[in-house]
Parts: sequence; C-alpha cells; structure tokens
Amino acid sequence: MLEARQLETKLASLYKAGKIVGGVYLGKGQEAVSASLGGCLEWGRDIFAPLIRDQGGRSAFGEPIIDCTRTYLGSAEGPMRGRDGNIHRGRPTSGLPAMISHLGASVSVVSGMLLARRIKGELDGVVGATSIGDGGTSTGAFHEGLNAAAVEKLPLVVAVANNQFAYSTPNERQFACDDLLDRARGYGVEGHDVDGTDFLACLRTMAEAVDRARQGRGPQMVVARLLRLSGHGEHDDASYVPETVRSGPYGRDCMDIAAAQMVESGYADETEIESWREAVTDEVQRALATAQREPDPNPWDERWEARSTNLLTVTDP
Amino acid sequence: MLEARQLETKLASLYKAGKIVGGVYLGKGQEAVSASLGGCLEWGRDIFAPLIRDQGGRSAFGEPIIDCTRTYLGSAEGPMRGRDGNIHRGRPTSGLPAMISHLGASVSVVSGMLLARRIKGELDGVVGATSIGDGGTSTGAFHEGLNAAAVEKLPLVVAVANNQFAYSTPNERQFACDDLLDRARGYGVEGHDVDGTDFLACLRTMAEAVDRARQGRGPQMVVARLLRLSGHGEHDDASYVPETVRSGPYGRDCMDIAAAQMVESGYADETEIESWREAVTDEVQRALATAQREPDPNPWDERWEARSTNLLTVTDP
Amino acid sequence: MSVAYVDAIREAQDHLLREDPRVFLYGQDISHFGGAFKATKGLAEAYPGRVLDSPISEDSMIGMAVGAALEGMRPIVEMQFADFSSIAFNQIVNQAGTHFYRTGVPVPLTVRLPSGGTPGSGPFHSQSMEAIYSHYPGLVVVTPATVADAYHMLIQAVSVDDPVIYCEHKFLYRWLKSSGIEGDGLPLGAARITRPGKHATIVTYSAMVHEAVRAADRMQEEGGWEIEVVDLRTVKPLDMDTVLASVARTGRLLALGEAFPWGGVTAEVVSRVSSEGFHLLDAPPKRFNSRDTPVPYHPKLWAAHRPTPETICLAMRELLSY
Amino acid sequence: MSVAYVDAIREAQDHLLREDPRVFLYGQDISHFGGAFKATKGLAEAYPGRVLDSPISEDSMIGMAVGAALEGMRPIVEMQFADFSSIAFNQIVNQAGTHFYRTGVPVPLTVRLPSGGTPGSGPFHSQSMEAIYSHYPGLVVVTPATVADAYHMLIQAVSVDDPVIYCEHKFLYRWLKSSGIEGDGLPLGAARITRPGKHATIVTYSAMVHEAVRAADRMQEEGGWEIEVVDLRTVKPLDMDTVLASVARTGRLLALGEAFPWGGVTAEVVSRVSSEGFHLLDAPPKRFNSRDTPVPYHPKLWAAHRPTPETICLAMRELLSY
Ligand SMILES: Cc1ncc(C[n+]2csc(CCOP(=O)(O)OP(=O)(O)O)c2C)c(N)n1
Ligand SMILES: Cc1ncc(C[n+]2csc(CCOP(=O)(O)OP(=O)(O)O)c2C)c(N)n1
Ligand SMILES: [Mg+2]
Ligand SMILES: [Mg+2]
Repeated sequence: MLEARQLETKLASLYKAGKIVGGVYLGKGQEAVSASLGGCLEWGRDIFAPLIRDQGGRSAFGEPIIDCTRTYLGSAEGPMRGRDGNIHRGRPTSGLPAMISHLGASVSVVSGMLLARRIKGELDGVVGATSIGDGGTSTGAFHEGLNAAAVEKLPLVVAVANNQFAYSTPNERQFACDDLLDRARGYGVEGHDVDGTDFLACLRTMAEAVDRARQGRGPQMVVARLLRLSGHGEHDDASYVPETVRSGPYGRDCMDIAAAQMVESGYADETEIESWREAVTDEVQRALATAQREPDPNPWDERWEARSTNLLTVTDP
Repeated sequence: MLEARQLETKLASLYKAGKIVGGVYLGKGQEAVSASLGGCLEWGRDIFAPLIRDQGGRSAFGEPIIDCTRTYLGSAEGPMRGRDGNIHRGRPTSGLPAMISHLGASVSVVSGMLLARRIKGELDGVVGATSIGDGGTSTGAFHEGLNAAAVEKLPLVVAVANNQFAYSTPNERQFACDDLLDRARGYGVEGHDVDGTDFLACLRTMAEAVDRARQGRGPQMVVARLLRLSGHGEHDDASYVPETVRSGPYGRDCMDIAAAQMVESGYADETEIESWREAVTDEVQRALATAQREPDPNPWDERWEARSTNLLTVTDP
Repeated sequence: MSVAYVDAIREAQDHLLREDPRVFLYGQDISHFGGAFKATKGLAEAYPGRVLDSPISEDSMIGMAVGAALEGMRPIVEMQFADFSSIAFNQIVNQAGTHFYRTGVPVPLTVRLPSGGTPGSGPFHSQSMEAIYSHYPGLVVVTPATVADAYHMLIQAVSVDDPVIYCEHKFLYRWLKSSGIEGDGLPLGAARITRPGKHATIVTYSAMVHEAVRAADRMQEEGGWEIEVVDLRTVKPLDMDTVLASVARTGRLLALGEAFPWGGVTAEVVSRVSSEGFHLLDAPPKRFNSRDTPVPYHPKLWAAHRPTPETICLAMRELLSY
Repeated sequence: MSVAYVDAIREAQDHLLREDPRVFLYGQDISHFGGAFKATKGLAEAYPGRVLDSPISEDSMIGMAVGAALEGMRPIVEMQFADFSSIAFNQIVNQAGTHFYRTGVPVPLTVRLPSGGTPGSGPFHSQSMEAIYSHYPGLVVVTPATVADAYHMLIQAVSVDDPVIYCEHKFLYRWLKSSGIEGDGLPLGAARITRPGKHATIVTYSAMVHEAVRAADRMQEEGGWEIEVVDLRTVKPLDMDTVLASVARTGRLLALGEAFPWGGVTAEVVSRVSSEGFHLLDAPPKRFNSRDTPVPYHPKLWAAHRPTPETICLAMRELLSY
C-alpha cells in the first residue's frame, strides 16, 4: 500500500518529466481497497486479475515491484518486454493474468482459471479475485462473466471500486440503481458494502468475502465507496470532480486513515510507519534505477510472431 | 392470441409438410404474456420489438397477419421480400423493428427509438416494449441495453418470458439468482412478477407496467413464469423438459385458461369463443392462401445492394 | 460404415476427451442435448463434468476458455452458430489473439464455428467469418472440407498451443459422407491438391471445394479442360508454397470463396499470388465470392448469392479464354 | 488561423448540430468533458440535450444509434478508441449493416473510430479496424487523411442514408494542421491524387498518405523518381477508376496500409488491380502493411511495426528495380 503510493508518485513525476510514454494510471485513494484484497490472497495458490487502479493489490499479492517499473519504462527485461506497457502486465502462469484494456473482460478469464482448477481437482481452498470500476459494471463482459461464474458457483471475488466517476462520467450517467450492491442479488451472489477510505473496514470486508468464497459459498461482490484522488491518468486533472465531492467523506485519503488506524490500534507507531516509508522509498528507487539501466527492446532482434507454433510441423499427436 | 395459436399451428403443419424452409418458431403457451403486452400498446404511437415467441404480441399490436405468412413462405411481396424469413420481420418505420437473431440486441434498439422521440419532443405518452427469454438475459446486450435505458429513464417495458429453458438449457445452468425479478432493482427499474399461464393476470400486469412507463416512471421489467408448450423450433421435440415440469403448474395451456376466464367473467360465452375461432381460422387460411399464390423472389431481378446510396454523388449538402 | 462430416467432429471430440485429460467442452446446449447439430451427442454422459452447458454469453464463453487455457487446459468452445461469435469478437481477437505476443504465454484453445450457408438459414445463421479472425494477429484459422480433415484437423487444432478458429461448414454436416476418417497425414498448415489439373487452378476451401470439383468435372466433360483444385485447409497461415506451385503449373488462377467479397481469403490469395508469383500468371487472376449483401433467406436468392458450379464454370471459361 | 485535424472534426460536428436538428452525439465522456480527445469540446453547452454521455456499453451505444436512426435521427457515436468498437461489432455489422438489405429501410448513423497507432499506445489503443467493417456488407467505411477531408467527409458521412464508419487517425489529431478547412469538392466515394507522378503509384489512406508522400519526396531527391500517391479516402467502396487510371499511367503499384497484413485494404486493392488491370502492370504489384502482431507499446518497437518513410522507400526501390 505504502509501496504502491510511493511507486505511483514516482511514476507520476517520471511521466511529467517525459520519461514515460503512453500514460500513467494511478490508484491514488484506492490503495486501501486494492491492497486489502491483494493481501487476502496467497501468491502461488490464489488468482488475482488486477485492473487499472490496483498497484496496491499487486504489491500486496506479491507482484515484484520491478515488474511495474520495467513495464512502465519499457525495459526489454520486463515481463512484457516492451510489447505492452504500464498496467497491462502480469505473470499469467503464476495466477496474475495480464489485463487487456477492454473493461470487464477479466471477470470471465479468472472464472475460466477457477473452472480449470475445478476440472483438474485443484480448486480446494483456492480463490480468484478481480477488480472493476463503477463504469466497468456497465459492460456486457462484466455481466456475462459474473453470471457465468455464479452459475458455476466459482470462488470468485469481484471488487467494485465505486469511485463515483468513470473517467469524467458521474454515476448518475452510468447506472440508475440506488447502490451497485443491489446487483449482487440479481446474480445470486453475496454482496458486501464497505467504505473504501477506511483501511480497517476494507481489511475486514475483503477478508470476509475471500473467506466466504474459499468456503465454497460462490462468487462474492464487494462494493467499495470512495473517490480516486487523481485523474483517470496523469494527463487528466479530474476537474470534473466537484469541490463538494472532493471535500466530502469520499475525498479522505485512505493512506492517512490507515496510518492513524495503525497508530490507534497500537499496531505500529509513527516512527515505525516513517521507517517503512523510507524502506519503501528505497526499494522503489532501486527498482526504478534498475529498470532505467536496462536496455530498450531491440526492434532488429524482435521476433514478430504472434503465434508460438509452426503449423507445418503439426500432425496427429 | 387466438389468431397466433391458429396461425402457428398452421405454420407447424406446413413446416412438417416441407412447405417452409429454415424453421418455424412457435410461441405456444406464451400467447397470454405476449398478446397482453402487444394489446397494451397502440399501433402508430407505441413501439414493439418482438422476439422469437411473439406472434401473440404481433397480432395484438396490429401487425397484419399477411406479413407473417408472406415472410414464412418467402413471398416477394412480403415486408422482407424473401431476404429474411420467419420471425425476422418487421415494419421498422411503423414502430415494429425487425429483429436480428442475436438475443438481447433489441433492447438498445427500442431504447434508441425512444431516445429519438425524446430529442424530437415526441415522447409524450409513448411506450416502447420488447421481449426476451430467460436465456436472453445472460447476454451482454440485454445488460447494456437495459442499463442504458434506465440511465435515460426511458419508457421501456421489457417482458421476460421465463419459460424455464433456453433451448435445452434449464434455468439452473443459465443463472443463479432465485428469481430473475431480483435483477430489476440492480438496474434501478421497477419489477413485476406474473404467472404467465394466467391470461387475466397477464393483462393486469402488463397494463400496469405499460401504464407506469407511460407515466414517466422509467423502464419496467415484467417477469412471467411459464413454459413453452412446443420445441424451440418445430425441429425440436423438447424431450429435455421433464414430465414433472410439463405436468406442473407451468404446463397449463394459457389458451384454455383464457377461454375459461372469459366465460367465467361473463366477457364471452363458449359459442362466441367458438365463432372467434372460426373467424380466425378463416383469416389465417386466407392469409396463407394469398401468400402461397404470390411469386417467389426472382434472383435475376434482385438488387444485390446492401447500401442505399451511390457514394459518388455525395457532396457537401 | 459411413461417416458424416458432423460425426467426424463428434468422433474427434470423443477421441480428444478420451486421450487428453486437459480437454473439456463448453458451449450452449452441448451437454445432454448434444448441441444444436448433435456434434457432442453422448459426450456429456461419457465424460461427466467435462462437457458443460454455458449460459447464452459468447463473450464470457471465450474469456472462460482463455482462463482455462492459462491453467493448462485445452478447452473446445462450441458457438451455436459462427454468426454468434460476433459477440465474442473482442475476447477472441483481443484476449486470445494477443496473449502470446504480449506475454510469451500461449493460450491453447479451439473455437468451433458452425459456418456457412444452407437454404433458408438467412442473414444470421449463414455467415463465414474466417476473414475476420484471420485479419487479426495471433490466431490460426482452419476450414476443413472433407470428413477426414474434419476429424484430423480438429485433433491437430487442439494439439496446437495457439488459439485455433475451427470453421466447420454446416452444409457439409450431414450431406458429406465418407467411408471412414482415414487421413493422408497432411500437417495442419498444409494445403492439398484435391484434384490435379494443368489448365487452371482453383484455390478454395471449405464447402466450396466441392463446388469447385463439380465445376472442374463439368469443364472436363465440356471441353477437356483439366482444372486443378487446391483446398487451402488452413486459411491463416496460408500455404503459399502449394498455391504458387500449382499456379506455376497452370498459369491461371481463380480464387473462390463463399464469404463476402470485400477482402477476405480470396483477396489475400490473389494479392499474394500476384505479388509473389506475378511471372507465373498467363492471365489476370480472378476472384469469385458470394455477393456483397447479407446472406438471403429464400433458397432461390441464396443459390444466386453464392458461387455454384454453373457460375464457377462461367468464371472459368472467362479465365481460360484470356 | 491554423486548424488541426481534430479541430476539424469538432467543427464539423458543430456545423452538423447547428444545421441539422436530426443530429445528436452519443459516446463516453463526450458531453461536458468534451471527449477523450476533445473532439466534442463545448458542444454539450452549445446544444443542450443533444450531446449525451453514454455508459461504458459499446454494444448498446450502437443499438441506440440504430433505433434513433429508424426514427429519423442522424446519430454520431464516438467510440473512445476504435479498439473498443470490438464490443459493438455485432450491432455494427449485424444490426446496422444488414438493415437496409433486409427491410429496405436505411439506418443513417455515423460511428467515429479514433484509429491507428501513436507511440506508447500499445495493443489496445492503436488498432485500425477498417478491414473488419469493410468485409461485411452494408457499411460505408471512410478514412480521411487531411484536415479538410476530416471536416467535409464527416459532414458528407452524416448526409448519407447508410451507416458510415468514420475512421479518424489519432496520430493526425494535433500533428496535422492546415490553414483552413476549405475542401476540393470531391464526393465521398472518390479517391484523390495527392501527389502526381509517373514511375510508380502508391495507393494508401489515412495517416499513411503522409508517410507515402514523405517517401515519394525522398525518392524524388534520391533518384528523380516521380511517385504518384493516391489517397483512397473511402475504403469501402473503393474508387477503382482512380486507382486503375493511376496504375495505367505508372505501370507499378504499391498498396500501403497501417493495418494488420492478412487481408484488408491492401489485399483488396492489389487483388482488384491484378484482376481488373493486369495488363496495366509492368511489375508485380507490391503490398506493405504493419506486421502480423499486436501493435507494440514501446516506441522503438512501434516504429518498426508500421511502415515508415525509410521502409516504404525500400519497398519502392524493389518495385522500381523490377
Ligand atoms: C470496453 C471499454 N470501453 C471504454 C474504455 C475506455 N476507458 C478506460 S478507463 C474508462 C473509465 C473507467 O471507469 P471505471 O470503470 O469507473 O474505473 P475508474 O477509472 O473510475 O477506476 C474508460 C471509459 C475501456 N477501457 N473499455
Ligand atoms: C447471442 C445469441 N447466442 C445464441 C443464440 C442461439 N439461440 C437462439 S434461441 C436460443 C435459446 C433462447 O432461450 P431463451 O432466451 O430462454 O428464449 P426461449 O427460446 O426459451 O423463448 C439460443 C441459444 C442466439 N440467438 N443469440
Ligand atoms: Mg470509476
Ligand atoms: Mg427460455
């Protein structure tokens, strides 16, 4: 969570300095939701398909930070080798699929991974999770994916980060229900509501949802109410978010709340948190430095092949 | 409704006699739902986008019966001139769009028609309606269309004929919610439940839903519980429907119930109903005879043009 | 014993389910009902838990298959009709098609598309979508025209690590029969000389192979013309070696297809032969496709919409008279 | 005054909204935000109730437009990126594309597709989808390459009774500027000779017109070669008269495009020229496209993925040396 915020702050300044092309997409203000989901999942066992604002969840799940810096900087050594960028990265054979841009499309992919585990007899105790925004719930892919997962009663957790806007579009132009949580029942899945700025509440709710999925109660839908504290991408100043909303309860920074909650609960004190911050700053600095030193992809060496197979060698097995 | 049943019975025997190619799709058992919806709408003012099992609704709305026979028999004089067949017909400039096969796709088309009326200032008192099956609710198109209509608060009525099966697929492989009605709230639309075999109940419920839409209360979703009393098409014997379901409450024939209800309420007596039956049989017979006498489309005269415009004549207006 | 084309597809899936625990089937009405065309009949009973009915959700059907492939499975997805794969277009081209290039991890899945026209099927149950999927990178697109190919190419398709779009022709389902499924051992990406000849080459695929052979037979009877028919079998990638070798022998090319005329397989074939084998051509290469309208419902319009032996012969006569 | 390509698109929509009460705009973030590329900036304020934000629902966006067109409106739908129109593929080709043929009632709607590659945009914000929509019957597909065309062709597109896919190139949005939007009066379906020449013809469209002109300029400097550049402007239908007349003058053809290489515009152009103008060709016709992989993210890979003036010159030298 701290890592995510530090990392993304750095990426934002690199973008502004012209060192990153194509865009930088931040999860500022959404770290609590994302990290608490990622933190409830176990690398090597569970599945997590992050979306745009999930640096928090990626880090908490166990994605090496270097994957992020390498992908943003287009390093040839990164998991995407410069072929794809920024948030479109993953380790698909380690339970971390690489998202495509089309919103909603990951819901069915995670479901298919879970279905495969079931057929292989390896589903026991496994959970698959993915994120979506308020806007993403309007896609047919979200609907088809969640419905199909519910039919198969898969251990899927869908975290809806309702940050009130989809790019510039406010909720009242996106859906007409009182609360996105009302959708859960229509899919026959369990629904959970949480204040996305409240770190402890997020932890509790995500743990509950992930647990229930693990216990075989079928898909879980968590709706977190919050605000993104940045633009859609770093090119966007989010001036469409009214001042009243910014200064309202959703405008609170979950990082501040989390720090206060830790101190209050005696989990950590100010100095500890400060030392974490420093450690993380260091780690981020190192990951960036490493990626920056690495070579760009070399177009002359590039294998321009979108398929892995030479078909003329394929005969009956 | 009577007309629909008679007509479709005739079409089924023509199909079996090899006189109709491509398939015949019946609404047997669904006439009450469909006709009561169509009957609440006014030709020339309202909009009705029928789906597969809507002969009842088409007739009640005012589609001339000859459109049906001509289209099934491929007459060159029909509204589709042999270019499209069976249920894929319409009079799109008279509020009766011609469906494509892809389920769910009509929801947004009707919404667009209503939106256009609003922009033109001609929406007052207008309702647009369309049908869908239990299976069709799983499509992304249904979801996107209904959600968008709800956002625009359009006077749309979506009648879901939950006939327990989508082709052979039973509801438990199609969705996991207890009742499709539970979806209404998730879209922020009003929901209505009705026993689709009960003609009077259908009339009341459809009238209520259409009225509410007309009054500006936004989209209405009616879920009718029933069974189709035929195969998906006449090539299908529906042997996947268990005997227990057939002999259960959904297996009742809405036509018998409607007749009994009319007699009971004193609206008509047996002889009157019998005379309607005869009149309708006559009318169906005539429409079939006319269409059968008409020429097939002539491939030599056919204009193989999918566009209406010669582009080389298009300059700035 | 006589095996129909659709039976070969069923047998191949039976074989795959039996031999390979990674294989499972997913699609609408494919379990106990056996599928709209009975291509999976009896398989749900024989392989419990591995033949699954899906909701009417083509987008999620392919998303599920991609996910399952990532986990080491070999899903086969049946679209009820090729035409409905338009709903899955995004997942096919953007999720499945891009995956190997982006991540280095291939997604082995097979999508069965019941394709092509039959009388009375109309605009939405008749489409041939091979051009759409071939245009996008990352997919293999196959179009078997024979009973044996229907069988062997499906087995080979599932063995490939990449996503394969398997276009099976509905017209051939029951009409095309063979005494068995014995194949000739051709690998997946190879074209076949179906009928040798020397005066002209027809390059085609899927059901049109049979129309081309009929036309070639007529041309033989009519004027002793010996027309070579090349069955592409795989339309992406194209076996240009076989195509160019044939054109080198005959000097004349007709590219024939049932799909819509703008772009597509015939454009790709003619343009590649013109570029790569210009000097081999003794006459302008010809193309012949269906018409540029939706596929009409009425059997008389349908028959005039697509190439037939009669109209193929017309095109051949023009080609030979140059 | 200098007008950028994207401003011309905005101006055209302003003009259309002002002059024609049937026109309205529908798309994601297009109202007060003015659209992801600001192509609708200020229009929501100027035309209240006629510039509507849609949910993230590409399928229903097109369904809505078809419905509105049936009721006599002239909707313009903005896709946020062409790539996302994959979700609307079914409604575009099967609902809009088939409507006139099936019913005799045309559906006048315009879909704006922000298309093509820019550095760093990657596989899902860079696609050129004109081939996909051209393959299906019933659609007009246009690809303006100049500021004036961006303006006039959008106005003409909206005046057409048929569905028009308007592919606007994102690379040109701000990079391409002109002193005004004055056009040359060409009708919608006509190609333009952008640069006259006599030694070879490059047939291309959209942003590649500018790369072709650059390559032609170099060839001129380098060896005095006079290369003719034909801008197709409309890719469906194709203005073959202009193309064939040019090839008749030069005897040599390079078909150039930014889209994926299998099928598509260049295949259609080469195959039609080969069929219809075989005797005009003095050398094998050539094709040049982007590579057969997803569009890569890294600017260095991206630059090697698509044709550039350097690589176009390589192709031209080969063509001229035959
Ligand atoms: C199918 C699809 N259409 C359009 C887009 C373009 N797009 C990217 S992000 C975005 C807004 C997403 O809003 P939301 O889902 O609420 O997530 P948030 O950005 O608020 O986290 C849009 C429209 C897309 N990625 N996918
Ligand atoms: C998008 C799409 N996928 C598949 C089909 C093929 N299909 C036609 S009818 C049908 C079953 C429909 O079931 P339901 O919606 O419950 O309607 P019912 O037939 O029961 O009236 C299917 C799968 C289709 N028409 N559209
Ligand atoms: Mg949002
Ligand atoms: Mg049903």
